[in-house]
Amino acid sequence: MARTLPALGVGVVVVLAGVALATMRVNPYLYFAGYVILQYVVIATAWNILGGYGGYVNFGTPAFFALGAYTAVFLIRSIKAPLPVLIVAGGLVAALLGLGIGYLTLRLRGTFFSIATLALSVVLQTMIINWEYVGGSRGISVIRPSGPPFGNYVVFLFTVMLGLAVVAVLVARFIERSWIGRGLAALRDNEEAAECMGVPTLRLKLFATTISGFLLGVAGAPFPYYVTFVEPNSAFALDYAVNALAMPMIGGTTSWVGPVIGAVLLGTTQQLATVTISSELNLLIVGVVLVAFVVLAPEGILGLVRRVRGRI
Amino acid sequence: MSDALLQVEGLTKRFGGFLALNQVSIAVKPGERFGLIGPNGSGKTTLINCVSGSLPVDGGHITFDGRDITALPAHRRTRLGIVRSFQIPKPFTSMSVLDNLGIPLENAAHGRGADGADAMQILEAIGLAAKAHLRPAGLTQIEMRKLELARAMAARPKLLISDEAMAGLSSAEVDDILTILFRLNAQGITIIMIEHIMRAVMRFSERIVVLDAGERIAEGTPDEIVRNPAVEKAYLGE
Amino acid sequence: MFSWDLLANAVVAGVLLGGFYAAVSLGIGLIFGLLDIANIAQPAFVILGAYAAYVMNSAYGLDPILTGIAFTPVFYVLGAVVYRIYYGSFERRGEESLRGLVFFFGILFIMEVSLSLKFGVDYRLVQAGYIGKSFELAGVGVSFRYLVPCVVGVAMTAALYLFLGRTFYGRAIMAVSQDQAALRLMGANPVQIKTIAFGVGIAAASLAGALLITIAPVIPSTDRDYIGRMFAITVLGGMGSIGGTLVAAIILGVIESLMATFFGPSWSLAVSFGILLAALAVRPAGLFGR
Amino acid sequence: MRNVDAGYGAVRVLHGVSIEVREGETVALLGTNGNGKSTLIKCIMGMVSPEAGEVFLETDGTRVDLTRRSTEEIVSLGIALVPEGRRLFPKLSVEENLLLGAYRKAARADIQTNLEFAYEAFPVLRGRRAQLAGSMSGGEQQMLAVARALMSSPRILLVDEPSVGLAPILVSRVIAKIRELKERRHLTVLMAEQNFNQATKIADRGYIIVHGKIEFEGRSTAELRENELVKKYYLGV
Amino acid sequence: MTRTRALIAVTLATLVVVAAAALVPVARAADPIKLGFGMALTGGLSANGKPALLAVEIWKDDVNKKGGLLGRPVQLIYYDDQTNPSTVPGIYTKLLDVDKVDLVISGYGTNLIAPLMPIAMERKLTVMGMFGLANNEKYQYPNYFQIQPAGPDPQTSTAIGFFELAARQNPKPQTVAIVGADAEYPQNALVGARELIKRYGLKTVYDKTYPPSTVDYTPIVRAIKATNPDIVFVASYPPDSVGMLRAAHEVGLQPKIFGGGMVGLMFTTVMTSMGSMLNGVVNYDFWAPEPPFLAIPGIKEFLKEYQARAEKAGVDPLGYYLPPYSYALVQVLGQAVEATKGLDQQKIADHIRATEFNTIVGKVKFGKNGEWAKGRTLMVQYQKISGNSIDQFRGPGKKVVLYPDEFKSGNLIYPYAAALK
Repeated sequence: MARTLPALGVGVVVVLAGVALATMRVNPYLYFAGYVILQYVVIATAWNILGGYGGYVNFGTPAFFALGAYTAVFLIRSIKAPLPVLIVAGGLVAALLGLGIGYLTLRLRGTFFSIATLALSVVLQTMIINWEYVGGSRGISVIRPSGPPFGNYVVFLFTVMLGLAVVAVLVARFIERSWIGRGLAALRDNEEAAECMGVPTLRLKLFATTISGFLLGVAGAPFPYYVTFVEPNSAFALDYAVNALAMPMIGGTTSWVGPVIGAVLLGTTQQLATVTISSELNLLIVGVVLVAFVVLAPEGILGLVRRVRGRI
Repeated sequence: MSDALLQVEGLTKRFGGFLALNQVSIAVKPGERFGLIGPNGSGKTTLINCVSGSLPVDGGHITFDGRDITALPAHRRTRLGIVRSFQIPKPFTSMSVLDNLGIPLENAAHGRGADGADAMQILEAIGLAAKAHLRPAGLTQIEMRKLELARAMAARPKLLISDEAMAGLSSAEVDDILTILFRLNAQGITIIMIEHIMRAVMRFSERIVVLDAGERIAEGTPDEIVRNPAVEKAYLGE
Repeated sequence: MFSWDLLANAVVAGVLLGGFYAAVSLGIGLIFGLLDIANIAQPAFVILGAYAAYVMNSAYGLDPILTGIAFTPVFYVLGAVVYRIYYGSFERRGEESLRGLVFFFGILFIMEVSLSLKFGVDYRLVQAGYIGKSFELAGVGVSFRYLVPCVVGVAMTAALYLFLGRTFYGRAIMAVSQDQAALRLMGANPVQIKTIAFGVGIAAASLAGALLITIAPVIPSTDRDYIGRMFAITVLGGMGSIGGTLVAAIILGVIESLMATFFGPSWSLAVSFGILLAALAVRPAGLFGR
Repeated sequence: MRNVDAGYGAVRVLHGVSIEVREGETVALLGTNGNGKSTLIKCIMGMVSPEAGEVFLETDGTRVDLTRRSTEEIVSLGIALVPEGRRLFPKLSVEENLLLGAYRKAARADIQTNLEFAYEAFPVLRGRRAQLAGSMSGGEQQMLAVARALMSSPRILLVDEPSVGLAPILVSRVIAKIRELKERRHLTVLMAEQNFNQATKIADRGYIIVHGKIEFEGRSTAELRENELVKKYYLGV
Repeated sequence: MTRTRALIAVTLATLVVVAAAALVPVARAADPIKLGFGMALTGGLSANGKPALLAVEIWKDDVNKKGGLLGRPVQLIYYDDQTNPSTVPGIYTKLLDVDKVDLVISGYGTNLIAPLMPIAMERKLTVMGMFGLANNEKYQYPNYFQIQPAGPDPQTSTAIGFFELAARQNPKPQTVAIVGADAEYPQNALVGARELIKRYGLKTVYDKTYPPSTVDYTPIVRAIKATNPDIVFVASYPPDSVGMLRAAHEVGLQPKIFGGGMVGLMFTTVMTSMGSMLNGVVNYDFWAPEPPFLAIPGIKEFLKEYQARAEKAGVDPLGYYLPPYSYALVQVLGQAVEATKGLDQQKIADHIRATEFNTIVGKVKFGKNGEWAKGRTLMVQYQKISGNSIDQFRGPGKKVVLYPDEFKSGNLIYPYAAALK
C-alpha cells in the first residue's frame, strides 16, 4: 500500500500532464501518433498480464481488441452510447471472452493454448463478417459526436487513451506486486509446484485471462471513433497479435515496465517508419528488430539493463 | 483408526494399462514419524502424488483431519495442512530464494501479506539465510534440497511429506537434513518420509510401511521391518 | 437444393482439396508435430516455393510441380540452416518455446516482406497443361487443377510415411522428441536428426508451394490464409501422425466443400476452426494421436 | 575405469571410483539407490563427463579413451546400454523400437539376423510387434529394452537397474534372460542392480558401491554372498 | 530499484518522443506546392496503390515540365498506409500539421478514404477521392469529389450495365445467381445487384458469399450450376476472380451471361495468364484500349510514359485500369488551382463543383455527393483471345466495350457459350 499511493500519484500527474498537453495543442500530429502508441501501451500491458506474468501466450489479441471495437460500434449504432459506456462495455464483453479462454487453460498449455486462441480469432472474425448490423465485411462508418473537449476529437481521444494507459499500467503494476502476480509468476515457473504450495492456479489463470481480456477490449473500444471507419480486416489485423507479443518481448516480460518500454520504442519506430520510409522496408524493420531481439537480447531491454548494471 | 491424521483407504491408481497402486491403505497418526519405503518403481511417489492432489485417484478414499479430501484440488489440501516436497526440486526459478518462500507463506499459511521476516526465520532455521537473495539456479544440490524443505515449511504444514529429500547427498548432509526433520517433528508436525537411504529411514521412522509393485507388503517398527522376510525379499530379491 | 449428385461432387472436390491441404501441412506435421518446434513461418516457406515455381514457369516455361521437386534440395539446405540458427539461439539454451515462437514470427515477416520487395504485390500465376481441364466420371466432375495436387499430396504423404517408417533416419526422427537421451544410446545424434527433419519439412514446402500456385494465384501475404489451416490439420491429425495428417486434411477439405455447396461458403472456414477448438477442448491429442 | 570423480553441477556423486570389466565377464555393480550406480554407468556412456580420472576401452592391445567422446561415438564402438527406467520410445511400435536399436552403422548389415534373434529370444515381442511400446506391461517393456540394446550387435552390454518396477517373478525372469543372452552372444556384461540376490545369481564377480565409493570388491559370487557387510549397507542395520 | 526502473522508463519515453519530434522534418517556408496523400504501397490493395502512385508522379513531372502550378513547382509527399485504415488519421495529420501540405488527395479505395473524411471536414479541406464507393453518402460533405465514374447512384453502378445488357437480350433471361467475396467492394456490388434484380423483375436462384481465403471454388460453382441460372453475377477480388473463372471452366458452368464485378481480370498479369479462358466474360471496367478512349487527347502520351516507367516501378505493365483516372484526378485538382489562382480550399472546391473538366479520361463533371454527375462504369466483353502474349491486349478488339452506348465499340456475343468457341 505504501507504494501504491505514490504510483497513483504519478499516474494522476501523467494524466494531468496529458490534459495540459491537450490544451496546449503543440502539434496535432503528435496526438494522432501518440494515440496509437498509447493504444499499444494498453495492448502490450494487457497481453503481458497473461503472457508475461502467467506464461500463457495469447495469439488471439486481435479477437479481444476487435471485440472491444465492435461492441462500441454496436452500442454507437443502437443507442448512441457515450464514450465511457463504450469503454466499460467493450472491456466487459472482451473480459467474458477472456474468462472463456481461461477455461481452455485447464486442458491446453504451451503452443496448444496459443493455437486455440488463434483459431478463436478466426471464428470470431467470421461471425463479425456475417453480422450486417455492425457493417459485416463492408465495414461501417462511425460519425464522431460533435463538440468534444479540447476542440478536437482526436486530442480528446488521446487524453482518454492516456488515462486508459495509466490505468492499465497501474493495474499491471498492482497485480505484479500483489499475491496475484507472485502466484502467477509461480505458476509460470512451475504450475505443479505452485499448486502444491497452495496457489489456487485455476482461479489465478481465470483472473489473468479475464483482466487481460478486459484491458484489450478497453483498448479497442475507442478505436471506432479514432478511425471513424471499422472493417473486420483492420480490426482483426495480425499486427495486433504480433505487436502484443513483440513489445513485451523487446521490453522485458517480467515487469510492468517492460511492455511500456517495448510499446513506446517499437510503436514509435513503426510510426516514424510509416511517415519516413514508406515501403515494405517498414515492415522489414519490425521483423528484423524482432528476430535480433529474441536472438541477442532474450530478456529484453530490461534484461540488458540488468546485465549492464550487474557488470558495473 | 479414527484417530488418524491421514487415512488412505483402498487407493487405486492406473496409468493406461499399468496398475501403479492396488488397493493401498495407510493410516498416519498425529505427530508420528512415518516411513514409506519400497524398491524403485514400487509406487511410493504415485501414492504421495495422490495424497497431495497432484494426481486424481481411480479408486479409494483419502481422509485428512477427519475430512474426506479425495476430490479437493491440490492447493486446498495444502491449505488444510498437507504439504509435500518434490523428489526433483521444483523451485520457482525466476524468484529469489526468499521469494520462493513467500508463495506458500501468503497462499497456504494463514494470514496473507506476511512480510519477509517469517521467510527469513525459516531460512535461518534451515541454514539458507545467506543465500536468501540468490536465484535458485545459483544453489548447490544440498541447498536446493533445503530450499525445497524450507518452502514446504513455509506452508505451515500439519503433515509434511518429504519425498527423497536426501538422494545424492553425502553422509554429513544426510544427517543435516535428518536433524531438521527431527526438529520439525518435535514442533508437532507429522512427517511422512520417503527415502532410499535406509540408514536414514530406519533411524527416523517410528513406523514404516513397505510398498512393492503397487501393493502394501509390510508394516511395522524399523526393527520388525528389518526382520521381515517379505521385505528382505523385496529388496534383496529371491 | 440438395441432390445426391451435388453431394457426390462436393465430397470428391473435398477429398481432392484435402489431398492438397495434406501436402501443405506435411512440413508442419513433421516440424511441429514430431519435433515440437512451433515453426509459424512454415507457410512463408510454402509461398517461397510458390514463387520459385512462378519464376521458373514464367521464365523457362517449366512445369510448376517439376520445379517444386527440383527445388527440394535448395529448400532442404535452407531448412537445415534455419534449424541450426534456431538450435544455436534457443534450443541449446533451453528457452525454445516462447522466444522460438517469436523468432519464427519474425522470420515470417522478413520472408513475406522480402518477397514483396522482390516480386511486388501483383497476383502471380503459372501455366500448365492441366490447368482449366477436367473430366467427368459417373456424373462427378474432377478438375485436373485439384486432381494433380491431390495425387502429389498423397504421394508426398506416402513418401514421408515410408521415409519415417522404413529408414533409420526416419525412425530416429519419430523418436527424437520422445526421448533424446535414449536416442543417443541408439547411436544417433539428436541435433543431426532434427536438422534432417527440419530440412525435409522445409523441402516439403517447396513442393507444396508449387501445388499452391497451380491451384490459385499467389501474393506474398497469401501465407496468412494458411497458418491457421496448417496448424489445425496438424493438431487435428494428432501431432506427428502422418496418416492422421492426411485424414485430418481430407476431413477439413470435405467440410469446407460441403459447407460451400450446401450451407453457404462464408462459414466454411469458421466451421473448420470451430471443429479445431472443439477438438482441442475435448481431446487435445487430436483425432489420431498415438 | 580409473579414479573417476564425477557428478552433476556442484554435487560430486562419484569419488575416485575404479572398476574393471574383463572380456567375457559378467560383473555386478551393487548398491541401493542414490549411491552412484547410475552415475557410474552414465560416465561410461559419455552421458556424464567425469571431472577427473579416465574411462577407456582396451581391445586387442589398442586403447580407446572414452572420456571425451559423445554417447553416439561410444555406442558405435559396440557398447550398448539398457538404461534405467527402460527409456523406450513409448509412441513407437515394438518393431520400430527394435529397428532403432540397430541405428549404428556396423549393426545395420545384421539387422535381419538380430531381429530374428530378438523375436526368438523374446517370443512375446513377436506377437506384439505392432503394439506401441508405451502400452505394454513393465516386464514386457524391460524385455524390449534388452532386446533393443542387443539390436546394435554390441560387444559390451551395460544394464542399469533391470529390476526397477517389476514384480519379483519378472525380475528373476529378466535376470535369467540376461544370462542366457550373454552366453549365446558372447557378451561382456556390466550390470548395476540393487536386487542383490538376483544379481549375484548370474554375476561372476561384483562391486558394492556406497556413497560414491567402492566399498567392497567380491572376486567371486560366493565372496559377495557371504559378506555380512551387505546387509548393513542394504538395510542400514 | 523500482524507482530507478520507472525513471529509466520515463527517460526512455521522453527521449523517444523528443527523437520523434526532431526526426519529423520541419516545414520550411519554401516555394513548392505540396500535394500530400497516403497510398496503399503494401498490403491487400497495393497492386492498385502502386500504379496509382506512378500516375500521380507522371502528372507531377508533366506539370513541373510546364513550369508548375501558379508558377511554383509541385512536390509530392506521400506515405504508405499499408492498406490499413487505422494508419490514415495519423498520416493525414502528419501531412497537414507537420509537412504543411497545401493540397490533399485520398489513398486508393473506399476503406482508406473513409477515415480521411472527418479530418477533411474538420479542417474544411477539398478532398479528391480515388475510387471510393459511396463514401460521402453518410457525410454529405460538399467539398469531396470522387474520380471513379460511378455516378449519382454508386451502389448499383458496377452492376447496372450488366443487367441492362442482359435485359436487352432475346429471349430475356429470367433467373439470376449472384455470389461474392466477404469484403468491402464485392458486398457493395452485391447490394446493388440485388436492387437491380428487383428493378428488372428477375428471379434470384442463388445468393451467397464466401470468405476471401477460400481455396477451392468448384463446390461453389457447382452449387450455382445446380440452380441452372440464366445469369451469373460475380463480385470478387483478384484471387477469387481467377478461382471462380477457372472453376467455371472446369465445372462447365455456362449461363447465358457470365461475369459482372470481377476485380482483377483487367490486371495484365491475370489477363496474360488466363488467356482464352477470359473469352465471353462480361465484366465491369473503367478503361479499355478501344477507339472512343484512345481518341481522347493526352491519353496516348500518358500511356507511353506510364508503360516506359512501369517495369522499373514494379507495377502493372499496361496500366489500363486505374492509372488514367488517377492522373485525371490530379489533373482536375491542378486545373482548379490554376483557375482559382490560389490555394484557397473553398474556392477550389467551388470551382470543381461548377466546372466541367477536360482530362485524359474525357470530360468530367461532378454532381451529387461529389460523384460524377453521370455514371460511366463500362461493361466490356473479352473476345477472341488466344494464347498468353501480352501484345494482343495492347490494342483494340480484345476487350470490347458494350455499355454505355456512347462508348460502345462492339457487340455482345450471346449467349456466353457462343463466345467460348
